[in-house]
Amino acid sequence: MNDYVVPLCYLAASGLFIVGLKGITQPRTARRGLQAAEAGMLLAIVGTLIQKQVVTYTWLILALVIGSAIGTAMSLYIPMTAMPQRVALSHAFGALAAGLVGTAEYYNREPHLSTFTAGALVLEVLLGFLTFTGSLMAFGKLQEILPGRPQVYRGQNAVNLALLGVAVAAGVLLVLDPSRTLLFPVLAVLAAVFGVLLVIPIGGADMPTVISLLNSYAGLSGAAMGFVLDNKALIVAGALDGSSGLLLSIIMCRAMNRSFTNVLFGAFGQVTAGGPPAASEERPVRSATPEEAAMLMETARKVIIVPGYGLAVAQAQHKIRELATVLARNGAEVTFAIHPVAGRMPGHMNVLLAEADVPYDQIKDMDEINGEFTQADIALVVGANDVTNPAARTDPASPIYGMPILNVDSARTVMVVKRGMNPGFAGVENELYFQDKTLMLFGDAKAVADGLVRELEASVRA
Amino acid sequence: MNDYVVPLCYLAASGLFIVGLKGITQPRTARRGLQAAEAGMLLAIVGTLIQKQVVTYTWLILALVIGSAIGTAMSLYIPMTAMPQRVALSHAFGALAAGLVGTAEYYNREPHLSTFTAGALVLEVLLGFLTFTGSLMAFGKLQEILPGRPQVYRGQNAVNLALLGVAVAAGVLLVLDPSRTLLFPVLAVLAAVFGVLLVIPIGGADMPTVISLLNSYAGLSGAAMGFVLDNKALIVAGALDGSSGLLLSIIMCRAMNRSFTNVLFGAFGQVTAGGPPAASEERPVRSATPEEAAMLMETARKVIIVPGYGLAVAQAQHKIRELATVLARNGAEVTFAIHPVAGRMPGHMNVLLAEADVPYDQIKDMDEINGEFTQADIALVVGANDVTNPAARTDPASPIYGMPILNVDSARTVMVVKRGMNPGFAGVENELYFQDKTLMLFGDAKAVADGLVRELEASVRA
Amino acid sequence: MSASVEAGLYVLLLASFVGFEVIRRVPPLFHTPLMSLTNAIAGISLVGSLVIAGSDRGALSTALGTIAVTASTINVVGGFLITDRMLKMFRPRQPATARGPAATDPATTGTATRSASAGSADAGRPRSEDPR
Amino acid sequence: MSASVEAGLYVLLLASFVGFEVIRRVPPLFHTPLMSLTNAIAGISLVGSLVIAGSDRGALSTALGTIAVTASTINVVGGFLITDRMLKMFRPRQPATARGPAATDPATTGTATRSASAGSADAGRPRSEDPR
Ligand SMILES: NC(=O)c1ccc[n+]([C@@H]2O[C@H](COP(=O)([O-])OP(=O)(O)OC[C@H]3O[C@@H](n4cnc5c(N)ncnc54)[C@H](OP(=O)(O)O)[C@@H]3O)[C@@H](O)[C@H]2O)c1
Ligand SMILES: NC(=O)c1ccc[n+]([C@@H]2O[C@H](COP(=O)([O-])OP(=O)(O)OC[C@H]3O[C@@H](n4cnc5c(N)ncnc54)[C@H](OP(=O)(O)O)[C@@H]3O)[C@@H](O)[C@H]2O)c1
Repeated sequence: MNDYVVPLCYLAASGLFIVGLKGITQPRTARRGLQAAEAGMLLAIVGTLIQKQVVTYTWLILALVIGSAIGTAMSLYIPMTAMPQRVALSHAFGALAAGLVGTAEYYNREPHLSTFTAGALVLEVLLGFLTFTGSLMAFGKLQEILPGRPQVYRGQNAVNLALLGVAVAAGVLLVLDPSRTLLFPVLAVLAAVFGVLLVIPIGGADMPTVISLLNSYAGLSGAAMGFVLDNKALIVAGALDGSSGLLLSIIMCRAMNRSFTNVLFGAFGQVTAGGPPAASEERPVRSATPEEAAMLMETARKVIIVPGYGLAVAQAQHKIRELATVLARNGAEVTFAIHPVAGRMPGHMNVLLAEADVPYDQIKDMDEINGEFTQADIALVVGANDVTNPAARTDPASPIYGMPILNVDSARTVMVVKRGMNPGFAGVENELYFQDKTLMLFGDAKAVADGLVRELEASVRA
Repeated sequence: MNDYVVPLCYLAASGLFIVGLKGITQPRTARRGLQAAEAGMLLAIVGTLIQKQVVTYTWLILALVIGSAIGTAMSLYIPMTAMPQRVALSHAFGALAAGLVGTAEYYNREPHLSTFTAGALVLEVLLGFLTFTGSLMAFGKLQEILPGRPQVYRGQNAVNLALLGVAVAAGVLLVLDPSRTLLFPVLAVLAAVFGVLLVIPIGGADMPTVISLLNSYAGLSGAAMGFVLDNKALIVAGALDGSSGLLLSIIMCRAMNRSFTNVLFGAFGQVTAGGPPAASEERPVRSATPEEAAMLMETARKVIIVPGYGLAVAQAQHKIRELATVLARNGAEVTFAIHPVAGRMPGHMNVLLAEADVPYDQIKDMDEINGEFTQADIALVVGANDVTNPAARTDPASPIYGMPILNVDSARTVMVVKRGMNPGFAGVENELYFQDKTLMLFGDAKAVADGLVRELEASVRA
Repeated sequence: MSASVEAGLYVLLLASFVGFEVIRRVPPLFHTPLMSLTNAIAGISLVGSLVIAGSDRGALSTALGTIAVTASTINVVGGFLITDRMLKMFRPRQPATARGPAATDPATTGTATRSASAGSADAGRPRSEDPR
Repeated sequence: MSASVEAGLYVLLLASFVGFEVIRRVPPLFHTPLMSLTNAIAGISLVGSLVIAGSDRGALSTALGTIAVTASTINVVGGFLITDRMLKMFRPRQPATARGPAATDPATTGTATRSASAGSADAGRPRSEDPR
């Protein structure tokens, strides 16, 4: 009977995973989709546990319990601002599992591997260990355990490529004759080392693109595992995971106006060539206190809030939501404008604002809102920088030239909340700050927002 | 080597078919998509011909040549107005091929059939022959070889269901023991008879929905053939064909506000219960000559043309395009408004207008244009009826109540071109014709359009 | 369940998902060409027919196979050709084509195109100016 | 080419098409939950790990398998839980929630919601009327 039940479990799981992804294309169906995917996973696990091959359960149960505990703890206590790190870490876990399964399979089946299976196995192990260490490095940089700045040295590209070359050569030799057992550890270790070296030269802020790319590698590795184990559900899940990672990195590249090749191969070089932190001569800017800003805000009818990475750093989402509520109570129409690469992860700002209870129909994407800035009395930029830089439109010499930006400079008044005059991720100065219509509100985003809320409430009460 | 080449040909063909369908989602890529699908087909055929199993080529070549000749002739000389018939006929051919292949396979492999394969084979043959005769009947009705009116008699449903029951029972017995060779012809013949009986009670005008449904059956039959022959490319193509048919019938149902179940199972009954041709007392309508109508048109700034089935009957698309050109030259903005079920096939009007060189960005779908009728000076309804009937909005007793319609009655003036006061496909009277703002231009659509063009050109010259 | 049946079910499931996702994005504009294109694609049953007709398994197989090959070929060739014929007809707005009655008069043609797309902008243009 | 490899390639091809078609329709709003959901789904590698850890093929397999099961389980459980946590946070516009500072005052809450959604319609409402 298992002959039918097990394959049908896997088939149903594959279908449910797709249904799950389809669900998440719409707010209305998102949670139902999640439940479908969960049901699929349950089916797949039950289907596996009733297989005849599975004989000892001790270690299994232990591992399942420990894994569930860690997974639960991680997902319940992690702050939303740390999502990029969490994603990096989970890719590391997934890739580790793929690499280890590949290793075990190799030693179990080594003399009887067909050429194709050996090829899939080598790919699985190569991508698995590479993604494992690469994602760990990305995690370290994002969590600031490791230095976030790119670590660059002369000849780095040559060294990395040579290493990858050796790893691939070992892989090819293994495929040609899988019994060369000595080569297997070489392959695994080189892949792991290459993963580290691949990420070393990349700045912390460029991590999201790299993470997405590693995501698609992890997916590919999972699909390869599916070929090795002849399990179609693994291939389906791997393909879904892989295409998601690939698509998101394409979306990020487009929104940063960088070519896809630049990310695929440019990651070998110094991607964050953003230049030295722009040793600019002191130029005057208009700055204002929260009190002055609040006075202007009192009379505003239309306010567009533009959140950026600084909002996440300051964990200011709740305060900003409060500010929006006060402004709305004051008679203003408040909208949030989100640039596709605001923050450090696709959808980063959306999750933060959702966490702070901002309804999602008050949040608009760049394309939707860009026409509305001309009617806005105030564009309030909170910890965003590059995504508002007019140089992207006007200055062909700027590293971000051509990147689509939010037209905050069309608003009547622009207010910018940031701590100082430091540049954003791209390391370029922002002309916006020197315009006449711009007011700088210096300070930590949370503190400034708090001040604004206080002032507004006080004046209303008065 | 063929071990690799043949499967890879099929695999590539499957991918190219999907690329082809993706192409046709956008005007810009449609023809490239078609070429991809053609390349896929070529690969698949070449892959098949180099297989070791294929030993005698005489009959093959003969059949290929004859088939190509007929196919070429049919597609080059068929008028665009006859597309519904053509589609019906091609489903018949496809289903016939599936049925015949199934038959041949059965007699070749009969003692060694596994249960599952036998099941797939029975499904293939059942659906194949059913779709073959059903589609031929649909063709006959559309081509008016057969009477278009529904042929209904008492107990029809019971007879049809009994017949289907016997066919299914024969199929089940065959699956349980494939060696019951006597049952096979019974199955095939009953399926063919059922296909005829299925379509007999359905009116000619309801054919499009039935054709789409038969399309999805043909797809399913092809997919079953894929299981029988263990050819994955056939499964892919069958699934694509099947989902296309299913989706189009769903779209048609929605646009007619009929439930999907009504089509799936209602086809057994008298679907066109549209009632007797509404023996209406003579009510006054305002009618006008082309001369009078042309005078009104001269001063119009915005004209929306609503084509319907009558345009196809009259083959008036070229004349109407000429009329649009003259109106545009006269200073009017001319748009075509297309209801999703205008005509007798999804996209029917679009093809006719495209044939007459109307650019597709001058053609708008119902949802796009419905808001614009209020600004229109003239809504010119050419051979359309049900899709403009306000009863769909206002009269819960009407058989078309709830069907979304084009808001022609919001235009300043409505002109309706039709031959008399006959109702449209749904058989209901149209209140639109009795409104004060409506002018009837009685006559064949082509003749009336010609008259309008002449009058307009004459007055311009004068 | 035999491995090939299992694989077939995966292919069926996934291809149906692909079909639905892709085809729901086909605009009504192309619904008729879509029908003829899927029809041509379904003509891939030709490959099944070819094997039956060509593998010399007796008169019945050859006869049935030959008819099936003919029928499928009609669909493949006819389906692709007519789709092509239809797609060629779809054109975006552009300077009026040579078939228009006034095509020989470039001024008229230009005006017609402009007024059609510019809408009411120049709709009030006095008719006396008409180049005819 | 072995039948299982061939079938695997079909599954890979079709699943990739499905993935691209579906995921490109995910709105930016849900890009972060999408990442954690695909991550959880990819945790299906758990089934591979389970077989290795549980089929008693020697200490190495069991050890590697156990680590792999732990890692995959973290992804599956953690991925689904955090996706759920995130999706729960996304809400459409509605009467301000209980967490708002002014939630105890129904009049104020109503006003805030209305003015936020009605836009400039009542933006000119004199402030003296404010229920506070
Ligand atoms: N979202 C993605 O998927 C993604 C992916 C890859 C790359 N990126 C890149 O990341 C950048 C995102 O642009 P962005 O505008 O969101 O951010 P940004 O350009 O990096 O600027 C962030 C700004 O926030 C300010 N800030 C930092 N901490 C703050 C605090 N506690 N309080 C107030 N302000 C604070 C910083 O200025 P001070 O230090 O002066 O305060 C900085 O100028 C883009 O360049 C994009 O290309 C994003
Ligand atoms: N498109 C699809 O996919 C599809 C599918 C299934 C069903 N249908 C049904 O088909 C109907 C389509 O609506 P429709 O408005 O396009 O057509 P309709 O309601 O069938 O009306 C067509 C009208 O054209 C007139 N006509 C016929 N020949 C003419 C000629 N030579 N010159 C001028 N007028 C002529 C007829 O009136 P006279 O006889 O008085 O001239 C008739 O009133 C809907 O009810 C729809 O539900 C469509």
